[in-house]
Amino acid sequence: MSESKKFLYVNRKAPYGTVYALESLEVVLIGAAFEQDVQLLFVDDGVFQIVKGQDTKGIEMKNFSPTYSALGDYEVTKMYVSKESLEERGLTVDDLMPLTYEDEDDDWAEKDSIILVNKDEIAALMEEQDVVLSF
Amino acid sequence: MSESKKFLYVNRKAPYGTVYALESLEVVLIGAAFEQDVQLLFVDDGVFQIVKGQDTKGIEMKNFSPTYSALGDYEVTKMYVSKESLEERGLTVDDLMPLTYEDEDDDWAEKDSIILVNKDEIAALMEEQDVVLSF
Amino acid sequence: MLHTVNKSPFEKNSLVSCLEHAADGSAILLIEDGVYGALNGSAVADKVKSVMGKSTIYALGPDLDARGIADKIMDGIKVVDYAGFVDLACENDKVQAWL
Amino acid sequence: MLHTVNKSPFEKNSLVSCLEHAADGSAILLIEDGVYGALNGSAVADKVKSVMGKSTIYALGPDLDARGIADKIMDGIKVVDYAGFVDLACENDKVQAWL
Amino acid sequence: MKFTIQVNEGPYQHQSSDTAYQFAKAALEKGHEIFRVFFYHDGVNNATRLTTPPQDDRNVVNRWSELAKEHNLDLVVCVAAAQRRGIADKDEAQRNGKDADNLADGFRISGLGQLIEGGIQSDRLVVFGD
Amino acid sequence: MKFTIQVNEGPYQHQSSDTAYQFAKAALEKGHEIFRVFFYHDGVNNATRLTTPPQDDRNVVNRWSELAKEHNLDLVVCVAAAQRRGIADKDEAQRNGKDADNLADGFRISGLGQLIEGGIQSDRLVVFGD
Repeated sequence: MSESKKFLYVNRKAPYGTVYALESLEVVLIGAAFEQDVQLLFVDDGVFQIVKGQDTKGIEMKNFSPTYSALGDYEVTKMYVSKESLEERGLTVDDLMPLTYEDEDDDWAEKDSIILVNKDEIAALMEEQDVVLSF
Repeated sequence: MSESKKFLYVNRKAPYGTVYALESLEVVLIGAAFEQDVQLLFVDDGVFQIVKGQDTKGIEMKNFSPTYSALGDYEVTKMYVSKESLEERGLTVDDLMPLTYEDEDDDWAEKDSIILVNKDEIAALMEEQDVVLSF
Repeated sequence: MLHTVNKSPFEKNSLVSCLEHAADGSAILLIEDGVYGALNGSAVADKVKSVMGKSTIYALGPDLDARGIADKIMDGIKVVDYAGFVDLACENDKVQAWL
Repeated sequence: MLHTVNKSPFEKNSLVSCLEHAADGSAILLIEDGVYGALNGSAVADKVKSVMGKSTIYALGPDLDARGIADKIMDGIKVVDYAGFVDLACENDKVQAWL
Repeated sequence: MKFTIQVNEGPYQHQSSDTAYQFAKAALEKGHEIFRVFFYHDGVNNATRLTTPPQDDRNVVNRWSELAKEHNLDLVVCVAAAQRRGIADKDEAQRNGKDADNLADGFRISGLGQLIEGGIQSDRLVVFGD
Repeated sequence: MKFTIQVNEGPYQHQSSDTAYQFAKAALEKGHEIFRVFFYHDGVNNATRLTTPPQDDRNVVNRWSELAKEHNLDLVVCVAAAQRRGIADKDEAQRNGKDADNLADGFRISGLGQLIEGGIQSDRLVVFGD
């Protein structure tokens, strides 16, 4: 077994309609303590998880979207987002929450966590992994 | 309340992958005792429920498809099947189980329970109902 | 009659099937993840628009708000709350859920 | 790598998304209701055929049999049993489930 | 107007039970009658008293129990679906040789006929599921 | 080869648990090792001993318990998911003030870290869900 494995969390489902987005996030948070190389991919309806302006008061469910902004503090700094999935849904990156992290190797400069990727880049990203968790 | 209501069971899901087809059939069987005017609609993946030649030994689940053939004995004699749904799936009516009933008003002649319908006919069928149960 | 659709049209076929099978004069209510069908400029928007002449499309406001898309929906879609959902279920003679 | 798809392509987008995102040389295994993606002459058959050159498509035999479609599948799809599923999971360096 | 509400999915995994609850509450607030709420398929999992959701989340099971108490609602759990999924009251547990039961307050276990009766007796049947 | 298997759906409603079981059985028959089976989301509902399926149907819960006994499998139920859905062993029931518990033989309740550990320690993680 290698010291550190590459973990990819593949998020393909919308939030609130089903619990997968929330419970996937719980795995990411716990997993961060294991010091693996962690990446998140938002593809298909998964891109809806990080749309800004979520307000769940009316459905009486917990709004867990602020947690994505906190992932940088857990050293989860690579959030891949499918370009094609955004386009198909009439969204642009401006509709997403700004997700950033402070780069300790670069004098704590604030950097973007979101990386837009197309289909071929997603295919390559998946091939690079050791473990893929699908939600 | 009227003496008898028109009930439509809308079956839109494939069998075995989820339990809805089986548990929908259980409602139909129980419902038959209530002497309402009962009709079944198979549309979208629901048409897969009545494909012939199902053999579930390998997945160790109960093969409930023979029950559809018995529905005629419960006076469930109207099984509407979407033409477009069959076509989209590369199926024809010959791929379906023969579903028949004996018509007591016609000297117990054996008659087809399956009625092929197109989209507009399905729209009209739904509008005729008093109660729609969706599975 | 009232049709309800609760799944994203990008994930499941239920909205498209509903649009194809709803009779003229139907009311179609988007709830839960179904409200994504109300998004402006999406790949299914034209399909939704094409039935607006014959059917009325509603979306559940609390579900739009939860998903942050209340200000991103197409013109012509009527937003209702849970009380409005109840009213729709009363005004129409039956309800068909596209699950 | 091995991709598994367990939903009908007529109900859900997971097969299409898998086909679009699988790298050349991938193995794609259809299981549960996913085996309907193997149907010959269906509306998605051409999409499945179009990746056959670069990826290998498998279908789980027990699921084909359960659904009565073992004799209705496209040429070029390889049928495996549960033991074959295990072999595929071993031969490929990781498994991605398109849920 | 008289409603029967059918719930096909359990708590938390799908929003169905939440939406059904909000619909029921809104209908009652408008003065409508709820003839019955029928829990079918995984919906029977709404009826376990053993859930302990996080403190900052809604309690789906208790919410149903409280609504039932307040408005004298008839919450019916399908017996066949409940047996498959492990929902049992004292009688069911005893009959099936189980050493524990888990049915929550305000729910009762009965047959599918109760759903059909709901369809017949009510002005509207509204179904919530996956 | 060493596998970890993740199960995301409960018994009967979805085929996931069936397929996961058949996969596990086939892997063991081929001499592979199963490091862990992790039950997450509604998958925790596979771990209730209160199910009574029809006599002519398979018993999903007992099948897992028996496979675990025969092969000394580690069947882990996610505690957070279990609390939301009402799956509890004696300790959990006591801690949460419940008067009953329902965990089946051969399962144990633990944290999400067990899933991550499964991913790290195993050669392959295979996920079954909806």
